[in-house]
Amino acid sequence: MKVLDTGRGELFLHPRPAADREWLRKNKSWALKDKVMDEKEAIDKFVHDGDYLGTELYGTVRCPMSLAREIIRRGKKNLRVAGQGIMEIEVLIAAGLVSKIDLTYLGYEVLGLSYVLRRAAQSGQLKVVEWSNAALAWRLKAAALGVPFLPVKSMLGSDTFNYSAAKVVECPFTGEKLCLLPATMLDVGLIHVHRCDVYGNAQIDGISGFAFELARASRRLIISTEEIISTDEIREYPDRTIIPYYLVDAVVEAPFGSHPGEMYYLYWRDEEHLKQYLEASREPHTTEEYLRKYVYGVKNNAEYLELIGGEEKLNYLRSLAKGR
Amino acid sequence: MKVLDTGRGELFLHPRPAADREWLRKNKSWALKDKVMDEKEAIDKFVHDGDYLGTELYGTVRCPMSLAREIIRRGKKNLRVAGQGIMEIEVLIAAGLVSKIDLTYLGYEVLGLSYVLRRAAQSGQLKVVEWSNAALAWRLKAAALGVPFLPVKSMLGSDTFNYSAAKVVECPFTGEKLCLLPATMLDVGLIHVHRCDVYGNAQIDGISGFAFELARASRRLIISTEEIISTDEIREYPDRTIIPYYLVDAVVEAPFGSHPGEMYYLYWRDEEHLKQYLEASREPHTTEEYLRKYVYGVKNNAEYLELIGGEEKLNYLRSLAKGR
Amino acid sequence: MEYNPTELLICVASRQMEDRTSAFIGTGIPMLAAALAKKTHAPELAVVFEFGGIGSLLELLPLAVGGSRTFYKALAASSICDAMEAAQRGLIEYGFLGGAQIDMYGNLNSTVIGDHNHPKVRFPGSGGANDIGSLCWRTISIMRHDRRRFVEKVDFITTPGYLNGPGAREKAGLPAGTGPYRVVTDLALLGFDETSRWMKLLAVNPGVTVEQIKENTSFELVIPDRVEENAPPSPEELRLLREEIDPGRLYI
Amino acid sequence: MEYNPTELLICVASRQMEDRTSAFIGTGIPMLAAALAKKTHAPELAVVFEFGGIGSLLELLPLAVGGSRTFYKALAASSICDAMEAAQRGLIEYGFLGGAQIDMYGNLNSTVIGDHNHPKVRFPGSGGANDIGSLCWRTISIMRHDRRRFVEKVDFITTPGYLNGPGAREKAGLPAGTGPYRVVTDLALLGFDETSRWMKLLAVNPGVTVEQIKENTSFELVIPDRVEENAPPSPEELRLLREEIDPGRLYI
Repeated sequence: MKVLDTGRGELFLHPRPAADREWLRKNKSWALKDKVMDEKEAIDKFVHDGDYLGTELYGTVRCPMSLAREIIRRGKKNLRVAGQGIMEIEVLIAAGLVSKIDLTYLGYEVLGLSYVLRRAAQSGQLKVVEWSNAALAWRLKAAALGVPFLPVKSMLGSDTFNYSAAKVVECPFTGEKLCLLPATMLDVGLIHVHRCDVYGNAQIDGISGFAFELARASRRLIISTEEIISTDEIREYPDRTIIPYYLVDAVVEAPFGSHPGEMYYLYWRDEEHLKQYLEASREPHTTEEYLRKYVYGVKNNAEYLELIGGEEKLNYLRSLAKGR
Repeated sequence: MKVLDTGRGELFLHPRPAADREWLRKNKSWALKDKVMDEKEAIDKFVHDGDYLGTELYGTVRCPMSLAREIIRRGKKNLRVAGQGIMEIEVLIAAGLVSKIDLTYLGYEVLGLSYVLRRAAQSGQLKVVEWSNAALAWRLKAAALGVPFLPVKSMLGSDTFNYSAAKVVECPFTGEKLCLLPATMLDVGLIHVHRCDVYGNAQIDGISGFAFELARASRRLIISTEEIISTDEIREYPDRTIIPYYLVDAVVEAPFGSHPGEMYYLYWRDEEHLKQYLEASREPHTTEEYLRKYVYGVKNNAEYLELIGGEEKLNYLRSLAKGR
Repeated sequence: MEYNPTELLICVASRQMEDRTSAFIGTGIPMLAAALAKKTHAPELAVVFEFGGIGSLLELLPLAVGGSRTFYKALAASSICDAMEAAQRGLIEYGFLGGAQIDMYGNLNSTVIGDHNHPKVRFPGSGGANDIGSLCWRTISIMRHDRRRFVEKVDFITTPGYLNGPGAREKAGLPAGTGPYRVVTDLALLGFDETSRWMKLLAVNPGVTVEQIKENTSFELVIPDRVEENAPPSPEELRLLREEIDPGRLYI
Repeated sequence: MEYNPTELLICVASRQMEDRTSAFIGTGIPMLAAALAKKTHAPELAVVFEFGGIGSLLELLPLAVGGSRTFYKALAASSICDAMEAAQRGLIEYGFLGGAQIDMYGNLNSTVIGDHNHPKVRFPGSGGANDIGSLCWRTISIMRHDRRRFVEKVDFITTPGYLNGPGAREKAGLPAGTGPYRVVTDLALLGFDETSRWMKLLAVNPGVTVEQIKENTSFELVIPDRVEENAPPSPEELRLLREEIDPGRLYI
């Protein structure tokens, strides 16, 4: 099983399952401890300058925006990020807090491209290493398994591979070429969920994206949630717990925490606000204005929700959500 | 990434993801086709002599017993099996239908050891290759991923490894030793579920064991189910579909299909019958008698349920099941 | 009946998919094409979205590949790993792709123009494209047809087509038998020559000449003796698109 | 207060576990020990069953490691891969093991006596034991103490202890810092010498002498100058075991 090729991209975070084992044993607790705190406390405690950070889900969907906005307010710097998130990653880049990105996609699908990514990548402010969507998810999955890599059949033969930090080997069982993806155990992960209890036992409705993997691939994990429910409810439906409490460091109650993104079954995405943001993001100074108003200009998520239209707007977005 | 060691056990089924891709493309269908049939038809169509077969779950729990009994009646021979099941695998061995087993555990926990395994292994009738529980699950997971192996940290340094068909390599990222488990794409898999629709979209309550992996690691897949529900119900809760229809070849309605095992939330295991079986299994001729009476002696699952005590017994077992 | 170029594009793309198969689709044109196929010749076409939505009826048009509409009344709402692993196991027949550049071997660029580390233009990156192009059996690219996009050599192979020619995919370790199948543009329908793996003109859109195709392509195409003409959207196709599939005219 | 050997065994095993940690447990003694620990000194001990039951209150005694009682009122009902991968990531502190033979380095045999391919006695096989012994930080074996079981060399290493001595686990690639921690028998509590990794007598049960331990062990044990005596079950421990944990006397 020879190594036949290695991508020339920088491996921001070397797989280190042995070190992760020691770290997790020392720092994670199985204690049933109330972990509820606000965004400010959670970000201050668990996000540090230079951290390698990852978010879930994708695009403008179930994205931990209230946490991302708080990171900007707290001015966490030199972040390295796993770029499968969209808007919550983009605002961090826009605020100048990201130095390196393991990128898969940053754009707005039908709404167009990311001006922020363009400026940051073209100016050289942002160092980019390339991966595919599945590759990033599988890198998290490798870390969730507690192993240093996963073999896959993506990325082979492409420049996406050449500018990644993956390897090509010959399979010792079949002789075929395989792409080995290095595991990514994040310093800190952020996930927005439908509901959880005070310990962090969390449920998600609908597709689970890569929440399962990211939760298990984060040394520190911050959960923001639309709603806090009782542990009795958790114990009644233990098969719905996708993120068990022992993985979780902080629980942040954040209704509409995904705004302007959508939250399945609860509220639809705020097209108007999104377009307003995208328009603002065309130029550095208007981007700065947007951040000043909607991020720096508010103290917390509650103030933000007031600013974007308050209960009237939220009810409108609720009314657009589809049931099952 | 050198191969440092290889277990001396036989690899019954070489990983063959490329061949599996071709096979699945040709034989699996995304058509919404009614797949409901009885045990007899399902086993005749989808289980062949010499097949490599696997079952889910474990012990005497949510086990596809009605399918296993039908395999015996249909006399499918020279089976090779992935031995993470217990009673449903044991009766196949008892009936003399299994020639080789990738074994992890065959026993009855608090009820004691398996006489059938002892006789079959000690007489040389059954060829045994050793694995751990996680290793078998991970081998299925590798196949479910569509890759030839998974790297893990189990099995290293042990005779379990020496008598397996795993390999030890040096990790090209960390330099550490890893055990590589060859993927197992079964010829046929059997899973018993709580409910599914006529196409095979299946839901399971409680722990999912390794149903997710085995369903995706089976060229042919037979689902037996306590209940058939409408596709509208499936579409209302798509997040509960653990086995989607395109993986499924046959749907068998089998109430109490796990008897004498238990089925979460529905019925408790039949301790009396289990002990009767275990007592019978002490000697070849009493084992034979048991099979004659409870397997060969009945035409189908309905007759079997009559024989073991009918509605009265079933109601009793239902009454012992715990809610949520 | 009058129609716009997007409507024709959707119709041509839609006609490429067989019934009772599966298609890995993103938002935009592919989704409309799949919805149209389901309402015409391929009612049992299963749509798979990369973040886990499988078997939706596509009654509502998704705006995002992870959005709630990707699994509204779906048969399964799973995860990205599950969807991608199904493709890796060989279960997904069609995959839809797009990009800023495509070359004669169907390689696609959606990453950068210019040098990777000092890009002239930075695009979004692979997303699921590399996975789809690597793992699905037949990929269909949707492109605007001009010389800037149909280039001799892409600046960056985000998603592998036939790489540098016959056998190259297999040599790189990609699954055998996979690769670019169709390219649907605003001017034509193209495929790939079985032997040379060069892009090949299959059919022109109504009113478009072979000359126009050549003029808008920077590399030499295989031009068969007989080039078909794509049928215009039928009244029924147009009705379905306008009244049922995209009544809000989000895309068309 | 009167007690039987099983009750003492359970009490001694129970006392080995710290609060606010996790234990990977099978059916039988380990489960009762965990339940007792939860009701005494370790209320926040999390029990993990290998097929996915996590954080059960253990109000009902499971009969099978995959049974419904392993996740009755649990915090999560997951899968074998999830449970085993948590152990592989280093999240599970204690693991319980048993077997037909144990040697001085804590290696365990639950596979065969005699030659593997022509066994004299065939046992059930590894089950989750090899994984637990490889991946959990501290493993606790529960054994009947006699010369047939405490052997110089096991016929088959189903589950790795310290293999053939200090450093051997790490050399084999097993996670650093893991390995056998305690052996609880009907006669004594044993541990392992930090340096030599030899099995070491820690405490004898009430009424048992060091001589008796030696007689019932086929290999030489490390015997410290001072050997403790295990406290008998307290009245409260016995009450909990008999009235709350196993009132049906399934195990005790």
